[in-house]
Parts: sequence; structure tokens; C-alpha cells
Amino acid sequence: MINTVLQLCTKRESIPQLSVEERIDNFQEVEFGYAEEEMRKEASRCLQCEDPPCIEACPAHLDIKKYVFEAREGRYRDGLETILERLPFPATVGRVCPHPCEEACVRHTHFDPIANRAIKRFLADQFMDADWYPKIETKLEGKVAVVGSGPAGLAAAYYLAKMGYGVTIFEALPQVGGMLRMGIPSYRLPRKILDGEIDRVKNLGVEMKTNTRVESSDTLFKDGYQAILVATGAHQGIKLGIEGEDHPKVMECIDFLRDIALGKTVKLGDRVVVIGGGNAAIDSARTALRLGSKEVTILYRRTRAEMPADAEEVEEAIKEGVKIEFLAAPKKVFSKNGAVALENIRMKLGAPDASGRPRPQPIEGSEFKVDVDSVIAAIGQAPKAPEQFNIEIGRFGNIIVAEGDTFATSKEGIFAAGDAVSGPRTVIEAVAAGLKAADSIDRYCKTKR
Amino acid sequence: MDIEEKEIGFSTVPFGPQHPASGHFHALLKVEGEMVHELEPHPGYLHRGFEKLMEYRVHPQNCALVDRADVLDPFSCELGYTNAIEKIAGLEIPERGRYIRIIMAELGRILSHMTWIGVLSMVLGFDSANKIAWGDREKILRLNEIATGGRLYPCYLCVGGVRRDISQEFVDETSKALDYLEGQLSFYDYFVFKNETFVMRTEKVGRMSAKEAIDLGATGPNLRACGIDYDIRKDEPYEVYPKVSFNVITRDEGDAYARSLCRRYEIAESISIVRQLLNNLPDGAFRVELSPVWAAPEGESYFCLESARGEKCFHVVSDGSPCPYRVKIRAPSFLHTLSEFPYLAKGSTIADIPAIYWSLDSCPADMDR
Amino acid sequence: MSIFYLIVFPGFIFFFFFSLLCEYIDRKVTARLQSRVGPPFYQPWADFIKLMSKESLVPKMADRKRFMAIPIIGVTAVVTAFIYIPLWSAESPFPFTGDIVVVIYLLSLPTVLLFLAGWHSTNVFGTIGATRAITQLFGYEVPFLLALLSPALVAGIWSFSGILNYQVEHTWFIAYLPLAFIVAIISLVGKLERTPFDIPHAAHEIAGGPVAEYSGPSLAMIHLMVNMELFAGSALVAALFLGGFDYIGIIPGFAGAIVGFIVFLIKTLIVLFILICIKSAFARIKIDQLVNMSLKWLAPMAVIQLLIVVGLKFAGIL
Amino acid sequence: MRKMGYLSDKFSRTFTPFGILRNLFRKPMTLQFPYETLPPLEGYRGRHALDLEKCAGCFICSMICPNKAIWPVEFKGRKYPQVHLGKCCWCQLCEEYCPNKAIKLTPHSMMVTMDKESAILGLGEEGFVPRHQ
Repeated sequence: MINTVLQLCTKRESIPQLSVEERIDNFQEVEFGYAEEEMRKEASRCLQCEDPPCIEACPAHLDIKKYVFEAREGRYRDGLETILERLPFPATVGRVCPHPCEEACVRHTHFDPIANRAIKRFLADQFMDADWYPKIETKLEGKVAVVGSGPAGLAAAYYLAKMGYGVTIFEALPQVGGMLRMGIPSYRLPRKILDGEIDRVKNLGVEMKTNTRVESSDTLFKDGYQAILVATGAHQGIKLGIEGEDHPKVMECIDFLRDIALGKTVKLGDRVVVIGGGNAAIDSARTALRLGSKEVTILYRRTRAEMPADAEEVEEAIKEGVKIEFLAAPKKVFSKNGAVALENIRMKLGAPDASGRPRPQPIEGSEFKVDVDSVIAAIGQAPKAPEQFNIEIGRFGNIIVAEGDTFATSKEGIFAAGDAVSGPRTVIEAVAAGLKAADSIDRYCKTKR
Repeated sequence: MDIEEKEIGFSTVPFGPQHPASGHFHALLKVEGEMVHELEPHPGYLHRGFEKLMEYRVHPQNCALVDRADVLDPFSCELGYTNAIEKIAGLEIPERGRYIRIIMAELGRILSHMTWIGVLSMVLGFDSANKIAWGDREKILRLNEIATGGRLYPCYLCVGGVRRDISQEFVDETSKALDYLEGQLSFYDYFVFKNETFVMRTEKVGRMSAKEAIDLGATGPNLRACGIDYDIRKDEPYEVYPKVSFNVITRDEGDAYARSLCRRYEIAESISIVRQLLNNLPDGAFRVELSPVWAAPEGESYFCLESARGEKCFHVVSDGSPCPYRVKIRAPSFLHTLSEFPYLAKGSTIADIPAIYWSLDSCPADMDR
Repeated sequence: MSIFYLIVFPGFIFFFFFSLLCEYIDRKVTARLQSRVGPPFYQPWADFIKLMSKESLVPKMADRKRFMAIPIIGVTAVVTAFIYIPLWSAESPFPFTGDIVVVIYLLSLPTVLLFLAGWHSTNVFGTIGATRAITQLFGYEVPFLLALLSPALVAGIWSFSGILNYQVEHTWFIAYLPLAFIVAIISLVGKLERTPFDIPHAAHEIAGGPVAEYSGPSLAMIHLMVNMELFAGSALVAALFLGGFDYIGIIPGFAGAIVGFIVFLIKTLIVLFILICIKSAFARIKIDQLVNMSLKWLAPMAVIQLLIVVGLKFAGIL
Repeated sequence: MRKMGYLSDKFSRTFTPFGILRNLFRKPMTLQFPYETLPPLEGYRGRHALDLEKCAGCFICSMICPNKAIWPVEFKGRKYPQVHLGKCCWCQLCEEYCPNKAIKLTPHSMMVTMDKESAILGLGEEGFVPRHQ
């Protein structure tokens, strides 16, 4: 049927948020989801394309057209079921996903794209504590070990358990969730939601051993595990590479966010400088604001257009009072009787480098000094290579995986997925990788039997 | 035709809708021999209901639709509609966009006057002038093709500026075409406007004094031919007209011949205006990017502009949705055909009716909208 | 032999083809004057055949027989008029004194028939067109007759052969009677209802006037009649004022007749060219202006011309 | 004196129109249309052409069309937009707002058809591919 031009030219329903004053000093959730009636209106804006670009753009190829249509019809349960086929924890992804599907939506250029993430989140929130979640289909006697409980590991465990394998997850840190818990602050992803979704994986009979580092793959094989999935993620922060970097006040953003997540108290002082432009930098800046520091500035080498962070996140940060210095990079760190001084240099954009973004060149003699209380470096993460499995490791510490979707590493029976393979990517890509790894492990186990 | 009229000896001659001279405008002439006693207009044959259609369309669609309202001078409709909406929203158009709009509006005026020369001479039986005038009109249509991609219906304006930039090729082509037209104007002088039979057919035909013209609501060349120099481009300047110097043409006889000369010199004025604009055309942005989702804020505006036929005004009421709530177009031809024409036709002969009708340059499409 | 004259050579067949050729020349040259390319040469024939294949409608109120008869009478009138015009020698195939009067009368018959056609078609436009045709008849008939009177007066005889022989001996009448030539041309335009004076079938006011109701073969006949009248009229003026078949030098026998015939056609085309220029240079004027002009300007000029001729004849120069 | 001016004015007015004779010696302005045509400009808004791969089937073109000249039609198991050339007003809004530039107005303007059906741009190879190219 042909929608009228009025339906095409309706603006997007605005997503309700906490005002800046209420959220500045606490870790309450910033964005709460759509009300039902608003969500129905937003879902009815979808044009139901014949071959939807949003499905191709989504790394997990969720059937967005189907679940938005079901949301519009009011059949929320069917909508959630179509999501659960390819995504085990919709509530989490519904809050933190950088929604590539909305960039690919046909309405993106002129007509305000559909808020797929908010619709997915609404569907997930409806049935947070429902009990009809899918159970194990058929019990198989195989056993699979998953090292690392990040989104990739959890997703793979979920699907393997659903297929009937006995799955145990080994987690080095005291709590399960990997980057979901450590990297993402609770104002974006409340812990209650995360725990609810992880319990859903537990209900499938997945055993989770925390505080246990896996020493070597042979011990696991001896314990009767048929296959091992390495999903250790990318927790290794990249060093700034400038003098005076090892000053105690200069922290790594991953360690800073992990300490906050684990409940330790970190003293930052009033003036905080965050170096970097990704989501991690924005999160650490906003967390610093919530911890009480007055003046938080972000230094970023390039301009706003090239910032890898989400556009909405940057806007929220600016709304909350974070100042962003573009075209500036740290040069030297001075420590003057306890206080930290940071010497930065102005940059200008040159020819595009390997990543296609213009390469910043320092402008001679444009140094300027800034006195700060603490510095957080958030210029990127890299995967820490798990040597104990002696599998082939790439140049940046990422695990080399065979071509195609087998996710098999150099050693037979050991698979790898998530950030550990691809480097720091989005949550949804890790989940997609976990899903594919689960299928290839299933195929592997069937062939071995 | 009721019965008693027959006794008085009037016969009614239809100046019908399918008539070659009337162009879908129907009027009943009460005729006694050759003398026209009274003319009873019957408009409505070309009423397509634009004002209602526009209430269900977003602004970009309306810009493409509205230039069908006035068939012979489509640009003035688009200019009127877009300016009315911009007036409500208080939108600022980049300088280059303004210049391009007025260049195309003036070219539209030249186009409309060339068409008028063609049709008037066709109606007076002057076949060769019609063919030559419509031959020269092709030059302007070719310019439209180069600039906007469409010939008569440019669909070129949008709220916030123009949809395409004009290229250097267009600028050269325009100056060439304008030089050619200027040469042709001197040819028209001695071939059409100083032609004995043309003068015989138009002099002292459809004469109205200044006071009558005002009472009848005449605007544009018809009013200026009666000696009143009322030109909206001068009195209430809009867009870039303050930056352009041109003079308002007035004659004082007020008959068909005076109206013809008014329009002939207006072509010369328009040519000079376009030249001035082309010489100092600023660079830079030509459009404010607005998506169809954009909605004009609540409010209404009344924007008048000088179209080829006279004062054309757009009264647009917006209720904050992407579609206008109500659009009223004040079309100059409405008054030309329904108030001036019956008044002037009283007492003239049948042969004068088409001459008066087309000397008022009233376009039936513009009248009925 | 006379059957051949009647049917083939100066008769219907030749006249039919050549008048359609005249229409082609008329349309082509007007097009070129209006800087258009103009129709291909077979256009008039194509129009004629197309119209002949169409159905001929007759208005309910009109009398069918008379409505259909008018165009045919018109065509016969013009063809018989053409027979008497001498083409290749002083004598036309059926010479007799006074044949100019017959030709003039037969050439003015079409206008009367147009009036009848308009009246019979009971259409509003038809009646207006018919009345206009008659008023136009008065307008141009008087000057036309006066203009043709002066050559007959100079030659002293009312017959083509007399006038042509006179022109062969002396120079063409255009040299003697320039005023009469001008009046003849202008009133010929009135007679043929061409653009400055095509008021009866003014396409834009009364949609075709008397011929509004005609369609199919009868309309084809009317167009044929108009074309034939165009050719016959310009042949008449060429014969009377430009010396018909006369050319410098004598070529005896049959060849001379052919050359004479060709020279005559060329002169007719010259007159036709003058008519075309007038048609493409002027707009249509109103009926009262026409009658005004002809009685105020054309008739006095023709009378002045007659007085001059009488004066010269009396003084014995001519 | 006015009389003389009047007369000379009338005299000049009757003979200057013959200046049109100069057109006899000039090239006519008109072109013999089907055989000689003006070169089409590349920006000209003529017949539509649809790139079947790029089209996402969102039908924004049919919604934005002021005359509702575009509507979906079944073709190779999927719905594609179909344009009715009789209703289209050549405003190029469909091309401007098509998200992945699937529908375009080509400068091809020979759209004379003898039958009504071919005025509706059907979908087959012949449909959206301009006939004379």
C-alpha cells in the first residue's frame, strides 16, 4: 500500500532523557525508552522497504523490517522472538549499539531515520523478567569451553547451550560481562539490565567460573572439552608514547573505567584532561564529571567530523559541560610538586592516512601548557595476546583466524572470536562474531564425532 | 437563450471555450449585428483547484505544482509561493540564490511577453508576426532548458533558494540570446508595432481611463498603459530589485495600442535588468538545504510580486505542519478577464473582442487557477 | 478539339493541378517569409485527398441538397471562368467579344456562394460570416470593376484578344495604367479574401465563418474553389496588365505558343508573389475599415485613372 | 503640418512591414523535427530510467511525487516503482529524494507513443530502458 506523503514527512519521535541537572552527579540511566504509544507511532513511520538496506548494514543481520512491523502491529512477543534468533541480549544492545542500521536507513538523508535501537530496547524491556525465553532444544553430550565472558563469549555460549552443548565460561575478572561491564559506564547500561540478560544465559545451564585464568589449552582438552573458544577481547590500552607518561596522575581509560565498575574509588581532582576521540574517551570524560570534577576537557588531534565516537554521545557530553579542544595533541607531561602540567601542540590536517582520515601534522612553535589534576589516555585499545594457548598472533596482538566464517585458529580445536580477533569493534559485531563462531564450533563438533 | 431576448433582436454569439482566440475562457456576447451589446463571462473551464491541491502537499511538491497555475509565466508563481513561505519562516536566502531567482524571473517575463506578442498578432490575423515571435521565444525556452532542465515549467525554485546552480555556459548563452532579442526588438518595431493594419486594429480599441482602470482593478501593464506608474518592483521592492536600476514604462492613452507598447518596452527593460544581474553575480551558496520534513512555523504571510500580467500575490497560512494550511493566489488575470474585459467589450464590435481580450494579456489558466 | 480544351489543357485537369501548385507556392513562400521551412510539395494534394475521404456532415436544419450543391457550383463557375482566359495566344479557345465581363462575373460568383453557404449552415458564426462576405463584396467589387474598365477603355474593346493584341503592339498596360494595376491588385486581395481582408472566414473571431459547418468532400471543394479562384484571379490581372503571353522577339509557330504560355505562367506567379507578400506583411482589418478604405481610397483612384485614360484618349495620345 | 506627418507616418507604416522579405534570403529558424533535433542537454529532465539493482523498494519516489504518477508494480518477484508518463510533471523530485539514486531522469525526450500502455513505463528491459538509445 502507498503511504501518503504526510506519513513520509513526519519527524522522528524524540527519545525522553533526564535533564542535565538531574544526571550530572549520579549514575542514573540517562535515556529512558519510548512509551508504548510513542513507539507505535515511530514504528509506523517505517516504509517497509522491499530489500531493506538496514538489514545488510547491521553486522548481525537482524530482521529489522520484521520486528519493526511486529512492533507496529503490537505483537511485541513475536518481535522479540525474531530478535532473539540472532541476538541473545537485546536490552543491552538496545542501549549501547552505535546503530549503523540508522545510517543505512533509506530515510537517513532527508526524512529522519527510524529509531530501530529504541524500538528494540522497548521490546526487550517489555519482557525483562518473562519466563518464556527459549529453552534447550536437544541435549548433546559435547562440552565446550569459552575463555572470556565478553559479548562474543556470552553470545557463543548462549547459542551453543541452546544447541545442547554443555558450556563453561572461564572469566579472569571477578565479574562476568567483559567490556559490557568494565568498559561501559552504568549511566548508559544499568547493571540490573546486564545482570538480567546474563542470568538468561545462565538459565540455559551455562556454568560461569570467575577469577580463574586459564593456563593452557591442554588442561582443558584433558578435562573433556571438545572445543575451546578464545574470546578475551581487547583490554590493553595503547600507550600515549610521550615523556613523563608514567606519572601516577596519568591513567589508562580502561583501567579507570574498570576501577569505577568494580566499585573502587578514584581521586581525580577538579581539572581533568582526557586524550582521544572515541566512545571510551567520551565515557571517561562523562564519568569524571559524575565523580565531581569541575572542569573536564577532551583533547582530540583531528576535528569533530572525524571523531569515531557516536554523534549523539558527543552532543550529550557537550550538553553536560565537557569542553572539547580540537586539533590538539599532548607533547610532554611535567610533574611540578604533585600537580601535573601537560604541554600540548596545535595540529593541522594533512593528506588522508591509511584509515582514510586526514593525518594531523604538528604546527611548530604552537605549544601551550595546561595545569591539570589528572590525565586519562583513551587513544584506543588493543587485544592482549593469550600466549598460553600458543596460537598464531598477529602484529597488534590480535589472533589470526582462518579465512571464511570458521573462526578456527592455527591450532586444531581452538577457535577465536570478538575483539580478540578483530581489534576494538562495536558490541553488535562481537555478538555477530560469537554467533558465527558458535555455528562453526557446532559444525566442527559434528564432524569430529 | 431565453425567449424575450430574441424579440429585442440580440443574438448571443459564444466567444467559446474551444475558440482559438479565447483559450478555454467562455463568454456569451449579446450581439446586435456586429455591435456587442454586452459580454457575460463564464470562467471555470480551466479551474484545476491548485489552492486545494496544495493543502495536501509538502513544500517541495508545491513548488513543482504551483508553476502550472499560471501557464504563460510559471516563474512568478514559484517565486511568489517560495517567498511567502520564507516570509513566514523568516528564512534568509544566500545572495547568489536571490540573484539567480530574479534572473530567471525576468527571463520568464520576457518569455511571457514574447508569447503575448505571438498570440495577439495571431488573434489579429497577423500570422507571420505570430510565427516569428514564437520562433524567438524558443531562445528563452532554450535558456530555461540549460538552466533548469525543463522548458516552460522550470520547477526550479524551492523553499530556501534554487535547486540547481547556473553554469558559466548558461551565462554566455544568455548574453548571446539577449543580444539577439535586442536586435529582434527593432525588427518588431517596424514590423509589428508600426504596422498599419496592427495600428488600425489596436488604436482606440478597448480604451479605459486611469480612474476606470483603478476601479476595475487593473494591475501591471494594463494599469501602466493608463498613465499610473504602479510597479511592485519599484514600490514594494523584493529580492534583489533594490540593487537593480530600471525605469517603469507608462503610456497615457490606455487603449490596446498603449498596452502593447508598454509590454514591448518592458521587454527592453527586462533585458537590461538581466544583463545587470549577470554582470555582478556573486558566487557562493545558492541554496539553504531544507528537507521535505521541514515545516514552516505557525503564521501567515501575504507576498506580492510583479508578474508579467500584473500584481500576483500569495496569501499562505501555515499551521506548523510540512504542508501549508491554506494558499490563496491573487491572480491578475482574474480581474483582467472578469472585470476589465466585460467593461471594455461593451460597445465594441465582434472583431475587436479577441483584440481587447489579448491586449489585456489575460491568461485563462491564471484566471481559473 | 474543344473537348480536349475543356477537359484537359486549359480546362479542368490542368487547372486543377496548377491551382493546387499555386496553393503550394503560396504556403511555401509565406513559410519562407516567416522564416519557417514550409510544407512539402505534395501537401495540397494530400489535404485534398484526406478531405475527400472524410464524411460530409450536414446540419440538421440545413437543406441537404442545396448545402451540398453550393461548393460544386462554385468550382464549376471558376473553371468556366478560366476557360476564357487566353493562355498561349491572343485568342482563348472560345473567344468572343465581352468575354472579360463573363470572367469577372464568374469570378465574383464564389463570394455570393460563400454567403449562401454561410446562410444555409444556420450556425451563428456562419450567418455572421455570410453577412460579412456580402458587405465585403460591395467593398471591393466596385474598385475591381473600375480598375478593369480602364484597359478595356484603352484597347477600345471588351475582349481579351483585343486587349492582348493592343498590348502586343504597344507596351503593357502596367506602363500606361499603374494606378489601375494597384487598385486591381488590392481589390483582388479583397475578392480572394486573403489576409488583410480575410474578414468573412476570420479564423479567430468567428471560427471559419461560412465554411464553419462544412467537412469532408464539400470542404475539399470549397478549398479547391478558393485555390482555383486564386490562380484565375492572378491570371486575369496578369493577362490584362502584364501583357499575358507577350514577350520580346517573335518565335513563330508551335514553339512560340509554348514560350508564350510559359511567359504567361511566370507573370501569373509574379502577381501571386505580390499577393503573398501582402498576405504575410499585414494583419486582418475590420469590415467597416475595409469598406471605408475601398470607397474612400480605391474607388476614387480607379475613377481618377479612368479620367486620365479618357483625357489621353480624347487628346489622341493613346 | 500634422496632416503631412500623419500621411508620411501612414505611408511608412504601410511599406515598412515589407521588410520581412529579408527572411527569404535567410536560413529558416525551424528544424524538421524528427530528422533534425536540437542536441539534448545532459541536465534535461526527460524520460525516467530505473537502476533495478540500486532500488531498495522504499517507494519514497512514489510518496514525494506531486501527481502520484509512480506506484509499485510486481516484477521478478519483487515490487518496483512504475511511472505513468501521462501523469508525470517532470519535476525531478523523485530523483532528488531517492536515497540511493536509483531512479533518474534521462535527457531522452522522444516520448511519442501510439498506444496508451506504452505511455506507462512498464518494468521489462524495454520499459525502463529508453527505446531509442
